[in-house]
Amino acid sequence: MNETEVTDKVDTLMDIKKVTLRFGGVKALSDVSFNIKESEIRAIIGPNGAGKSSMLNVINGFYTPQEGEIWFQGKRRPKLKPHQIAYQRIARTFQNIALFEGMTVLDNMMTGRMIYMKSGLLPQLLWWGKAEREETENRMIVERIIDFLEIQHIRKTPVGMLPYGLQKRVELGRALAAEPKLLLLDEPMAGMNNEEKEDMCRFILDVNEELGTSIALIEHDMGVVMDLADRVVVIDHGEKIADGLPDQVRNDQNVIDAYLGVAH
Amino acid sequence: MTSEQLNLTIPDLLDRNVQKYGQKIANREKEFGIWQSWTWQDVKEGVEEIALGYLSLGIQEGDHIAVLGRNRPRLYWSMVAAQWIGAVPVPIYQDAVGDEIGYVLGHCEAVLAVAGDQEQVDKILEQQEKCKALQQIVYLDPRGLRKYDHSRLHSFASIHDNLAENKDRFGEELIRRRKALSPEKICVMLYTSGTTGNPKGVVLSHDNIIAASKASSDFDSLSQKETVLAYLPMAWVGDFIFSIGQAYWSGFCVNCPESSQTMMHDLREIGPSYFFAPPRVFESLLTTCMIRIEDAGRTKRSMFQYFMQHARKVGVPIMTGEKVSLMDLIIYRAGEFFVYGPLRNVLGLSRVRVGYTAGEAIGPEIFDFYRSIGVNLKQLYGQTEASVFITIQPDGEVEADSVGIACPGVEIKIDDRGEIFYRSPGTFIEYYKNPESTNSTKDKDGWVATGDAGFIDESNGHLKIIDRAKDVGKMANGKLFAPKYVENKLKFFPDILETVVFGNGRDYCTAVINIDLISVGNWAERHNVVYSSYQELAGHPEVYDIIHGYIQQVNEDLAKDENLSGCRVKRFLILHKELDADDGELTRTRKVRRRVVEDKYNDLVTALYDGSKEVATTTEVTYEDGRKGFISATLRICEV
Amino acid sequence: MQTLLFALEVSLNGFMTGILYSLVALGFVLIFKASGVFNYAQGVMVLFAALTLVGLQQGIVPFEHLINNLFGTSIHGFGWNMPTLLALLLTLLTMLLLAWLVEKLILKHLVNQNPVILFMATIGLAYFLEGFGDLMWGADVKKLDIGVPMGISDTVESTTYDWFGYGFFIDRLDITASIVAALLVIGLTIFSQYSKTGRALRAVADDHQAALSVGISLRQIWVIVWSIAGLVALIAGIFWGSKSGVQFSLSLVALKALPVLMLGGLTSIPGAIVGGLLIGVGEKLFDFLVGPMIGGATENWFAYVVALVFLLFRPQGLFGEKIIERV
Amino acid sequence: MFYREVGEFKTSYPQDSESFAIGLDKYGYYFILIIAFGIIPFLVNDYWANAVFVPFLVWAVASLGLNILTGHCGQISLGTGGFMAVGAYSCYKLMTSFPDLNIIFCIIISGVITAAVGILFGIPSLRIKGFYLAVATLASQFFLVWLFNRVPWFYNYSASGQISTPERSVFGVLVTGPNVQPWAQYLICLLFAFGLAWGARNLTRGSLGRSWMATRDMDIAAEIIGVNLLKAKLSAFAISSFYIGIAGALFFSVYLGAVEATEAFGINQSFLVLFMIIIGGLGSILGSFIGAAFMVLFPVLLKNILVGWWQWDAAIATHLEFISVGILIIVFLIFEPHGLAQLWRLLKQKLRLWPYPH
Repeated sequence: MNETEVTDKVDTLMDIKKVTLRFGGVKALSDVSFNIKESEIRAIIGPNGAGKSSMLNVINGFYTPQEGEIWFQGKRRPKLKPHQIAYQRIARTFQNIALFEGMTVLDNMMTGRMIYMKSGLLPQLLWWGKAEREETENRMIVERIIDFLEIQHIRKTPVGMLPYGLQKRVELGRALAAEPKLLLLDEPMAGMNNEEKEDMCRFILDVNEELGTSIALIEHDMGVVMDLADRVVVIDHGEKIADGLPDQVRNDQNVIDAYLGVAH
Repeated sequence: MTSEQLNLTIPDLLDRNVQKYGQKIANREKEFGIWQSWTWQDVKEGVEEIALGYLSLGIQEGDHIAVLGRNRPRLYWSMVAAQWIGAVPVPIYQDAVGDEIGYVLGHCEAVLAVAGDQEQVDKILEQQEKCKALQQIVYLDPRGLRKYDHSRLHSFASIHDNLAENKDRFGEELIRRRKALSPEKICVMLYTSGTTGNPKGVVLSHDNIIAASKASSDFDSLSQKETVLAYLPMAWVGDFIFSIGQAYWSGFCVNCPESSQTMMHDLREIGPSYFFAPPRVFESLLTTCMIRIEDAGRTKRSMFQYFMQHARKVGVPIMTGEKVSLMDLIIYRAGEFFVYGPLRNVLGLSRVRVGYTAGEAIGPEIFDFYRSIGVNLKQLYGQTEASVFITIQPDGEVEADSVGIACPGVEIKIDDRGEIFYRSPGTFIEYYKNPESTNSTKDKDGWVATGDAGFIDESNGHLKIIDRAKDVGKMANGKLFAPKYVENKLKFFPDILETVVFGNGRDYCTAVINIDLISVGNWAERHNVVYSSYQELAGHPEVYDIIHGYIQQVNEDLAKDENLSGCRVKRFLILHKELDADDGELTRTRKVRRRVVEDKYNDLVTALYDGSKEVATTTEVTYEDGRKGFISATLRICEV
Repeated sequence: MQTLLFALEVSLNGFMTGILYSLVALGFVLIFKASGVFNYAQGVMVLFAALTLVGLQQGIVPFEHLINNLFGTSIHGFGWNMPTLLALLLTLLTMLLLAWLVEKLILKHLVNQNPVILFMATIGLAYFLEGFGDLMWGADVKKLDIGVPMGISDTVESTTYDWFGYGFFIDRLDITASIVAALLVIGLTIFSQYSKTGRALRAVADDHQAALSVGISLRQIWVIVWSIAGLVALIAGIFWGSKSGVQFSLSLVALKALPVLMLGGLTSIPGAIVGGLLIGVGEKLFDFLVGPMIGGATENWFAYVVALVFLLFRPQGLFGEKIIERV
Repeated sequence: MFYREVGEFKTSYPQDSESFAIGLDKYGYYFILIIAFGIIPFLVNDYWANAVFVPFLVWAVASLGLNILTGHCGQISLGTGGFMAVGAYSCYKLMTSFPDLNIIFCIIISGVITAAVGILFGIPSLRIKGFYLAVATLASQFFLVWLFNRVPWFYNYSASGQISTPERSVFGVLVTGPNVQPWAQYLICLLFAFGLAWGARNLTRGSLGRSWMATRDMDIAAEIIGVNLLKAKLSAFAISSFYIGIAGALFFSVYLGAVEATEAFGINQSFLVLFMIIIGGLGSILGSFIGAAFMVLFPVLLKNILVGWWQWDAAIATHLEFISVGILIIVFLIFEPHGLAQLWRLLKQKLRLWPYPH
């Protein structure tokens, strides 16, 4: 961390300042700014291709914006590799599930603990001392998450064999395993039936309440967004067009136009 | 040796076990993927911790403490803890609906409720106005309870945290209470889901429980080495006897499954050596087994059939130690390797040394199936009022249609009306706050009326049960009418889940049938019969034909026995909905509430007798979430 | 001055080998573009084609060793030589048949499998073909001569001598080879750019779904590209065969097309051509200039190492398009 | 059918993550160990040692190595032969330059050296993927072999260009050189194979192994979770090369005794090992052994039948071997990409559920 200047807002977990992202000529995001408060649920909505996913990719460092700053926990974040950002305890799920097909549910979630695994090569080779201890300690934490998400019965099943809904749940579990400060959910309920959606909502709320995790989620189902989100930011054509409480946003003229596709 | 000389209480046994088996495992629970274990030492500490917690909540001697939740070690401990401080534990069926719980809490004036999780807590809170006495709730699983008002809610965690403080504040009190404890004091109060009216609270003393436990443990020489799986409702006397009475007497280990869904899997992992299950469990186990075998390849299936046939022939004799031809023995051993052994393995019964079934009659072929593959399954006859044990089958004297000989220490007599009476050290003290029914069931000499009709088989002195005494009626033609007897015979067919037979004071018998959705549904699949709902399947003509066939078979059986020949079923219909405890049609132990059914469906009953070919009806149903709705249907009535 | 000319001569030779590389590389590219299969067997196909040609031409009885061993007979050839043209024709047919079989027996069962799996499958195919070719025609080194002019071209030598006072040694074979190859390269390029099928191929390459939607059968395409690859292999086989005899090492030489691809970019036809020439000239020059200092025979690895180092800086190759990763 | 799992329950996580969680499997494993260590050494003769057991063990080590890289970390390599050569030649140089150094250490250090080389050639894997990488690894294959072939220092300027092992012994027992006892050869290879397999199992079930598999299954997600792809891939290359290097060292010093780079470590060896793990099972320790056993036994069998009994030319046997191997590979890739190990797993599943079908 080269800069250690502190932002004005204390309860702000992440502050995105005037972020612009280009792919060659194309502008995916043009100076978008908003913030995420400690232990709030922040929804990012907008029409397809508005740049929502790009926003998440910027937040967890998969894309590096050409302009703009990202402040995390009161510190300006330098350019980091995604795996370094993971160590800042920002975890995410993906729009189209990105689980490790070849591994069991348990191993997937244990992989989510990667940032806490520190044992060296030799102990691992001999499966002795720190390696085994570490394995057990992390297993305990993972098992609690398994219990929390009610997926005990599939613990040792290869994820490839699971139905879509459960896979989504496992992916959430993998993200939770990192005990994130900030959890990014990219359309956590896409393609789920209502029952599954209700479950997922419950889990998201529980995570937010029980663990006080801040959550930024992209979701198309307006109903869900209105129920879950504390605050909503609306992105369209890579620009922020509204930001505020769900009700305000819902009645915002720009937003309505954007969704109805009125020309700008 | 009788219980008076034993002169022990459950807490005494706990102390004794800590002395005898301190470091041996007393409880296990599958949690977080592994079997968490507690030694007797740990259990004692856990119990004391909870007891202190109770004291800190101001629980007085004689107070009632309700316990609701699935089988979990801490909930068992919380019952023993209650006894420890002279309070009375009152386990309640976890799947009971609101008002049932409300009634019990109100009736026993529980001051404290111990709840397993949020679901149970909610149910209790809903019923608050019905149970004014209730002051506190202690819960085990904090999930989702974070935002509740904690002025009257306490978590086990908080009790644990205050342990040190509670110790120095209530340490002496704890010891005083423990001293004040004595064998004739109340050990537990269990509400019997009476087949009629409100449940009655059966009060059992430490003497009762321990005497019964000792007698039965000796009978099967249960040792500290046994393992059992505690999966039956904690509110049921059986579970209390097995998981506390016998477990504490013999000092064996009680294991709790991870959840109800994983029960079968956990059963396999633990592999109990001493196993109890009501007939319906063995039934569904067998059904699922047969269904899974159905999708096996032909060769494997035929091999299975062959060996099972052989088992039916010689399995039971071999089990009871009779001589069979060498060839048969060899084939059986082969079967043991190819089928029986693996089958016991997949069923999780490989290690069962003693297995019991009770509560209602079990189908002979089901019973024999398990015995023939080498599971030592036996029957016993008992009830809450007797701390379970009345009669029991000794090894080697096992039959499907009897319930064995009188348990050690139990006397039995049968009156002229055929009703069975017993007297034993396990006999209950009283029905709580209900002297008149206490007196009506238990006379001054301590003889208790079972309400069951039966007779003793002179040949071997085994007791045979016909039916509930009050249900044994007379037909118009004066012949004996034993509906339960007929119903059981019908229910032995896997396709029939439940059935109610009518005919008291009538000219002939009729039956209302409930098909088994799993079994019949599977049949439908294999004969590609399409159906969208239970109702549609139940109404299907082919299904009617199948049931028709079963009833004919039963009628033939009945015809053989002179004084039961009147009970042959002449007309029947298949009900459009499953009888359901939530609609009050079944008890929580899934016994039919005959009267309720008769009133609720009297339109059907009349139709059954007025000779009409079909009948239209609408019924109220209750869904899981408690909402009510109506379903209506036109039911065909079938002549036999 | 002398060395410079010498170097020039060397690079000229290299240039010609390079054209052959491009030729084989082209086979790869076509298959890869159209079916996403990275055909490791291309090299062995060259060998196989050459073997078959020789075998037919010299009238070897297919599987004669096997037959002899099976029935104790002692057959050694039909005793006549097949006219070269006929032999060529039959070989071509064989290659087409091979293409068809490959589609039928392998590709069909591996549709939308992980490309790496397909790659490994082609390695299996390579093994099979190698064994099969040897079993069919015998493993001994064969001399291939179908009347392509050979030997040092005097005209070139004399003319160059007149110009620079130094005569270039250039094999006539090489000259013919490069001319034919060049023609073929041009032909294929035109074919894939302008003919309907060619456009279809590219359509498939760009987007399978789209291709299917415009009513192009993927399987036809595959058969076609594999046939073309077969043709290319045959031509390459002819020239290399005549140059250095028909033997296993042929397949290794042909393998050089792999680094060529890496260099040019898997999906680019011009890439294949340029890459081929670069490698051809490069390895000859390198061996000429640096070789002696480090023990020579650097052709074995030069191409690969160049490709490897190059990829470090430009993973998509010279002409390959940049890969943008998404989540 | 044979499984009786009732009453086998786990009360701790170490128990739960045991390699052989099921009782029967554990006993089977012990049984095999007893046979391998306690019985075979006394029976093995020169033919069996040199035709079957020693090559099997050496190749098993090699495929363990490649399986870590390809099966677990998902990076194909066609440079196995080259890396084996590195192992062999380092071992040779060590043995000749430090005559007093115990052969065991020579072999292990050869592994370490190979690991270093592996890292060097692994660097491209950070930029390039899939078969781009496969071809890149061909570079190592050709370059390394050429190196050992052309730079006399490596073969101590011997006229033949061959290297041949001097006699070395462990605890006074001769393990290399022409006069070595078959059982000694066998035992030393067995020790290495067993130790390395055990190590491989530990690595692949730990966090490092998971980082490899994550890289294999979905590298992007892996990186976002916090897997350092650079570390994951290079460590895979290093460890894989370590194994392969040791295999090379054993191959040269214990098995063959004298080798010449081009034919002993040619590209065909690279493919041989690749085939072993495809047929045996990608990402499976057991698979590495099964595959090695198969690819070693199959030719031996073929030769014995065709040449031994039917008196055919050896050449034809070789051709048939090529053909059938090629076919096998394709068949396996089409029908069971996870190889024999997977078939074994399925069979086991059936036996466990017996008499139920599934």
